[in-house]
Amino acid sequence: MLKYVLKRLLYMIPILLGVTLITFLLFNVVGGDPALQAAGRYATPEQVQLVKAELGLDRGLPAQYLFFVKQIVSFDFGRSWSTKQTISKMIMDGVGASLSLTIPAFFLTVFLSISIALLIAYFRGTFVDRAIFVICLAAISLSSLVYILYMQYYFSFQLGLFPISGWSPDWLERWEYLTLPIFIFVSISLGGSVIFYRTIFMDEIFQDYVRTARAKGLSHTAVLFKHILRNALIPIITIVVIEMPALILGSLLLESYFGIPGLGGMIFQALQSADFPVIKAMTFISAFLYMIFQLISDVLYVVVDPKVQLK
Amino acid sequence: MIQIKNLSVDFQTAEGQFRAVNQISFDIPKGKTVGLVGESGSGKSVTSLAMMRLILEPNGKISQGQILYEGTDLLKLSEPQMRKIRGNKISMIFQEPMSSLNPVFTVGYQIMEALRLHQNMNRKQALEQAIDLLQQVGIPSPEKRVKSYPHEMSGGQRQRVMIAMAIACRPQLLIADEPTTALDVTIQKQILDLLRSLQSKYGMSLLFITHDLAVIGEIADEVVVMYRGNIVEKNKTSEIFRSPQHPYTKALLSCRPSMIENPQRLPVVGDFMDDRGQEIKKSLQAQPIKMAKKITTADPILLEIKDLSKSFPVRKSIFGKVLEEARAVDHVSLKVPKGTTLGLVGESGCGKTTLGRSILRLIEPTSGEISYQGTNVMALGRKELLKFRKKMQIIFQDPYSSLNPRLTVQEALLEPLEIHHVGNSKSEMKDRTELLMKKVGLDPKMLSRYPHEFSGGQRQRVCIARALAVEPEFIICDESVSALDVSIQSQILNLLVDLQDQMGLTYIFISHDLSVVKFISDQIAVMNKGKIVEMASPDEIYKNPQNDYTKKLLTSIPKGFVI
Amino acid sequence: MKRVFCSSNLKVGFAGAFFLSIALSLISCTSKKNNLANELRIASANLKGLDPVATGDETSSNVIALLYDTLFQYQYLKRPLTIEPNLADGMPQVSKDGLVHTIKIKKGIFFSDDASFSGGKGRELVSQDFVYSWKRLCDPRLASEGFWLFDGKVEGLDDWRKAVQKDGKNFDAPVPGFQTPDSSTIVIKLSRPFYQLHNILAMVYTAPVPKEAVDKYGKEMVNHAVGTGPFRLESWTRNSQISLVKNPHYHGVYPSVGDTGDAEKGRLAMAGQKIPFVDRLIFYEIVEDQPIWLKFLKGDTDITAIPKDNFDAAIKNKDVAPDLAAKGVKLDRAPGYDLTYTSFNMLDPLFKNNVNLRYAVAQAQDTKTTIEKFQNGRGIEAQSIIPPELESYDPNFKNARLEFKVEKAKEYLAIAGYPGGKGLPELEYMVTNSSTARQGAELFQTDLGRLGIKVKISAVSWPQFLERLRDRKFQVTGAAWVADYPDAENFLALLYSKNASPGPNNSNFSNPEFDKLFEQAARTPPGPARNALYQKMRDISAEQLPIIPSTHREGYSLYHGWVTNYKANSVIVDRFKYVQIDVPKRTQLKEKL
Amino acid sequence: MKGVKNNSIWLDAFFKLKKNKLAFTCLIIIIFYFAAGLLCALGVLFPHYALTNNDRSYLPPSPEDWFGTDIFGRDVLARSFHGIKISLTVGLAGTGLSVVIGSIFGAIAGYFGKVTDDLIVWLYTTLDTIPYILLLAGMSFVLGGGLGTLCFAIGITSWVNLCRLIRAEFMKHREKEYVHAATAIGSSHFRKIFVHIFPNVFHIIIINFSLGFIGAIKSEVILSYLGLGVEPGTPSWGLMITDARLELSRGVWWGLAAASALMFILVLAFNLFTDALREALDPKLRGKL
Repeated sequence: MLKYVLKRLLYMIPILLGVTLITFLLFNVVGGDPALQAAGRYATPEQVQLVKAELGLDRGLPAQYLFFVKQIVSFDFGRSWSTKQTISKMIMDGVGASLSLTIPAFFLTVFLSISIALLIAYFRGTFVDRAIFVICLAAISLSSLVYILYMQYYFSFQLGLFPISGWSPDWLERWEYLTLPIFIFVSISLGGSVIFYRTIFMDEIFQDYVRTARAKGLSHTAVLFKHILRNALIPIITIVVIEMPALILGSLLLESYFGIPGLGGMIFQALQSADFPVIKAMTFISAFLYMIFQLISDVLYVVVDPKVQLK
Repeated sequence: MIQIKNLSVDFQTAEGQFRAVNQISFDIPKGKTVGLVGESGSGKSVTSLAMMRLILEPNGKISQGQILYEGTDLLKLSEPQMRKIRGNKISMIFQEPMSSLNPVFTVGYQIMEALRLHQNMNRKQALEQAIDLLQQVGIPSPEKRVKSYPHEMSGGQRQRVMIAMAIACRPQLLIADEPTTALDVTIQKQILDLLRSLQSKYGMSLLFITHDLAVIGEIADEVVVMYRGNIVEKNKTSEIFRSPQHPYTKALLSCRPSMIENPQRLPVVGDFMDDRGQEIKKSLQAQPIKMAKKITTADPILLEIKDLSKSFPVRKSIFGKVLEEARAVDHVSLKVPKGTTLGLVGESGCGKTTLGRSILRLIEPTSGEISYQGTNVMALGRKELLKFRKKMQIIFQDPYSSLNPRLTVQEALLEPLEIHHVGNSKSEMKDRTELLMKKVGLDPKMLSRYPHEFSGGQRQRVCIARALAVEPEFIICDESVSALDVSIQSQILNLLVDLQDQMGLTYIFISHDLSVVKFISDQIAVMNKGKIVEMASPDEIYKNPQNDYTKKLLTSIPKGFVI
Repeated sequence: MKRVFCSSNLKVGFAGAFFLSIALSLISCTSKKNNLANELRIASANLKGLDPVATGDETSSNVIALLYDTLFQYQYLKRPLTIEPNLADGMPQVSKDGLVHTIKIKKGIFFSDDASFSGGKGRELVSQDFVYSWKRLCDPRLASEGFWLFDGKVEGLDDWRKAVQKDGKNFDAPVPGFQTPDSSTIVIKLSRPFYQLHNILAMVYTAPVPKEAVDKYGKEMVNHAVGTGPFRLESWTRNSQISLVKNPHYHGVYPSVGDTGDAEKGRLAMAGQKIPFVDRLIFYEIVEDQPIWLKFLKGDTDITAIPKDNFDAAIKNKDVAPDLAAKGVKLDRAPGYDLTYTSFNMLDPLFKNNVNLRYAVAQAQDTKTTIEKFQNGRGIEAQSIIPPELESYDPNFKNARLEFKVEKAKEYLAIAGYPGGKGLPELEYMVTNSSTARQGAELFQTDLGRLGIKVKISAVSWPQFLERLRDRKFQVTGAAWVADYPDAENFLALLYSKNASPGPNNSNFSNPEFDKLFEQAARTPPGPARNALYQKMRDISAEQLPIIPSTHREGYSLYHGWVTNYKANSVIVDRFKYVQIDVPKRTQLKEKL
Repeated sequence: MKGVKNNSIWLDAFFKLKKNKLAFTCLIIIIFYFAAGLLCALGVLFPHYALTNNDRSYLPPSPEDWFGTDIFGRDVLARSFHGIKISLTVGLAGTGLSVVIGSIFGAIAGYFGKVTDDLIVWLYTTLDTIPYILLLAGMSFVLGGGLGTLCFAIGITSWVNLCRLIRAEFMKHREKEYVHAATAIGSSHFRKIFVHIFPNVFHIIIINFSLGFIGAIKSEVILSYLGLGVEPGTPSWGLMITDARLELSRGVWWGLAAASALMFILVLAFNLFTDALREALDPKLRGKL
């Protein structure tokens, strides 16, 4: 097991290099002169030169690349060009907010969609199955902006059930502001999720072992909840784990509309103000997390699936 | 004990309603074994599922009939009542023991599940019982194995676990649906022995479903023969074997090559009945007995293999260095004289397929020599190899996957012609494809069809036609008849023999089925664990096996009902 | 894991109900609590940082101005805007040649308490703090956007900057132009007469920042506020909200001089009282218009600008819509001291020597529609580069070349050598990528389309927009200029050739006569003579039209009935320090919302 | 496929689809959209979409203007229909590019294996590791806006999934007996890849194309919100929805409604059709997103 993990960790190195290379190519080579962006509005050529030196941009491309890699290795991404804040602090500030929106919303979605998918699996091939399937497809065909605009207007303003927008640094008080965004998040992602999990269950339902279990005299429900669910949980757990790093990216639209100071909003602003250091940092961090979680997922897969054995 | 009356099962398909089982009736007496025999699509498995009421709704439906168990009609029971019967009074084992066991639960758990459900045992009692059951089905050290997962066991052991699970609640009827088809002959014998002993021990009834009459002969007291959803004959086993009444039964009995002796041409179903199932009353002409060609050292050698090996990496280090490898083919040496057939026989995983493909360099051998008419095949470059391909061809096991489903038969046949520039013009090539079709006994009109519009036997004929297109001298038949029903098998074997006679072909015939190999071969090589353990003429192998493994193989073959 | 899922559907119901009940109970108690606080709540765009030198955008300045304080400020109520001392003890003494300005500062003013001071207690403000802060503003290493305020105007500044650029240690070397004879006197020596200096010293860039804090926090000054302003930083959750508390020792008092109408609106009731009146000031950082507007309607914010698309719902006949008025919502209108304009790149050969082409474009522009569609009618058609409310503004000045006359435009186009647009290559109109800017560009496209001129719109991000302006890589663009201080010079500087890109003269207009007048005006003290010079420059720009003045906008803001003393003005950035909240009235009025 | 009366898999799939009433309706809707897009592009349908009339701005829906008018008095319905043109262009060009890259890379990697495979797997793992939205936004940002770049950015960022699928299929098919048979008769690599295996994985490409199409249409909307969409003045759904989100608060709901409704119908039809397509072409894949 240890060797497997080690091997996977080693494999991460070329991928990480690839990620840095792509971000570097994208933002340092193709994307115009970053120093011009960083120097500020009325910068004189001398000032631009000065900024270049500070950012290490006056050197050749390979040296710049090395500088970028060095930054990453030391986990010091410098300061944002736009806000002049240290990027690490911006990320640390935003990550809690993003996660307190996305984690509950994500798990609620997973939980609800698995329940609904099981329900459909039970009624497979019937009208209920078909109807839920079509409803789910319809739900994912609607622009998420429509959900947000409408639900914020209706639930917060018209009915006054929730605050319109806002935030509290206090972990307990913030739920007041988060309830509606979470609800909207779940509504937006539920459809696709249900369809996805439904497929997983459907894949399992026609397996031979299901027939065996039925031949043993187990009831439909027992087969569904014991045999099928247990098998389906293997792909589900691994997929859920893989999807988790995306949670720190928060939700761009929801954060903007509900004043949640998360990373989604931060990325949005960074994109709008060409704040390349922030974008580079976020790209790299999420790629890194993605890989770590991919590894966790693979390890979990080995743990939860008795079929897989490491040599 | 169980009476089936007028049972019909219908399936709803895209093409419309389809009757899989048509008004069948038969009884299973207490403590007896009934064999249900038929080829693929005969409705035998559907019958068994119907008895358990496991037909998947809403596509499948039991449309009429009764299944009487101790006087009650199972079809009238509610689902909860039926659940009390399943796994308790009637239980079932299936063909594929790997996929039929739930991969994420231990075997112990899966056995205990039935016990706890039907016998109200607590966990501890159930565990003890499960261990006891594993013991009974012959699993060594059951206390340990009870915690194993299905994938940690061998195929035979898995089937034993399935049996343990099925007999856990001492059912009165055990349905075994092709329980040995996926297993090698040696394992098959063990499982059959186990089933027999358990049956006599518990006095349960057994419904044994198979396509293999020989197996039926070994185990069944009574035989029911099914053909296209109907029962065509039912009788005591001895009667069936001694005097089959229905032409289909007759055909089934005689199609299969025997281990003892065979006619020059095997009988086919068409010799006994026509398409509508009407008996053809014609006396079979007495055919000469097929004799293997005598191989002498003077025969010109077409193909010679020396010390051929092929290994696959099993374990690699982090940096890709091979730490451990498996030898699929281990220093094999062979000689095949021109115009003869070499039979290569062995159980699954013995390396026979790898050997066949290595000879053609479809996979690159690790080491060794292949010389074909004096040419060193191993040394051929790309262009030379292309020319060489014209001489050696291969016919695969599965006619479904060896034809590209997206090419019409004509396209498939034209391809080798185009590559090797056989024929000068397109129209000449097309004429050739028609000739090829005729040669393998197919109507040239079918050329524009896609593979899925053909039956399995017809597809195998197309494969043969494709191999023949480049007019090869040498063909490797890799399990070429194994996937076919016995009635089709005999036709293809006849075709291969005819073609050899007509065109002077040389074959290597690879199979796990000793009787088939015995029929077609002039010499037989027995393979085990990558090595050739014995090589001799067919009669010699059969009558006087030298190697222990060969002996074991021979004794494991079901003999059928010895008259 | 198995068990959890067994009764899934029931559990979901429970979970939902549980969530909802918690949420509801929390909302009810928090909102009640909030109603009783003497707090002012305002929606704002995203705040970047709190360092007066590092961050110069409008949103940040609005907050920084409340935390830091400047030497001078503008009288809150009086119009036109009049400068008055703030931290300074009286207006400065100016030498005859206009080069030496001596400023006394008030005594007994303390910085807010901060860990960077010894003992954590804020020390008294001294004159050296100003010089230190201004040097910081001019420090080339910080590359502050506000450096242009002092650029080329202070004696010895350039040399000092060069020295610092070479070696950071030279920062402590004195700048000859900034002197502190004693701890309460500042002497500024200019290298040329510059009569806008006092306006500049009212801008937040020049606010005093204590050296101790900068030494301690360095670049982290963006997250700290150690000032002398009316409020102190309580907490800041970035991208969410910043909360400021009242500085109880603030030196300022509410003005006692008002303009016409101020007394009637009750804006003089608190004259002479110590400010600020509210205990706490909260800025909610909100990006989207919908929540900004909904929050105001709910009474969660007290004062708001009106999002463009909510205008029709809010304003009827230039007054508050009846339904809102019934809820006590009030309107405040204020001139914007601004100019929107179309800018040509005068370096582009197409426009450089072809004034008739510029005339053609000018007369093709349907400015009325612009005001209607994009400014909801709150604006006037600009006649020149100088906006109203400034001393040198002449309400009678009309520029016939800015009239919307398609026929006339077609004539000019023909004179320019492109009859019916023939022979004229497709123009590229550069805009920033916002909905409104895009729609504005579409209007431009339609307008010129009438003349047969094809326009390609290229929408770019704000940084790209700036970059292309700076690199002079554009043809035509729309822009706006909001006054830094209330003087026409601030607008005329847009055409001064030495301000060409990367300076604010983005049209890169260069006219020797204009330049001469501009330099002369800088040397001239405020008064009719200077105004005459301004008007001469205005006439040149009207003749040459390197930029086409389009509109002067008017600021509309709404506030709830419980807010008093609010008077909007875009130049008075620290205006919220004067605002008062009537807490009981809020509780009462909020019921109706 | 000169098949006379024989059913090829495609014909077979078509008949299966025809039987599925819902899917067939969806197909008709999609064809209708394509026709409408084409007619708009040719200037036959709604040629007046760019016609402004400032006196008629923000008129609510009426029998005259079914979906009202926008800020410049342009017919919203006409603009929404012209949005079809843009969406279909983005869908076809963007997805087309991604499908070409994905299937060729996948085929090469899966077929040849070894170093080629390692390289391509490395490339797509790297791309896949970067969050899609960041990659797409970064790409469009760096390349600048506009329809062309938008298609390009979508194309080169969204091929990973297909590549992975095709690679896996090729690895599977590479070992199938029909490919061995092709080797045995002397087929070249090129022939094996393009004549033999490709037709067998083509249904996956078709299904993926359909899915990618939906993704591209949705990406256009998100990129427009980020200010990275097509040229202003172009009637695209993304721009319309982005602009309309502000206008909604002045009570102008029809802009949002028209663009979202047209998009909703197209995406839903595509989703349902794709599902039916899967069922017809490869029942195992049914219901997968």
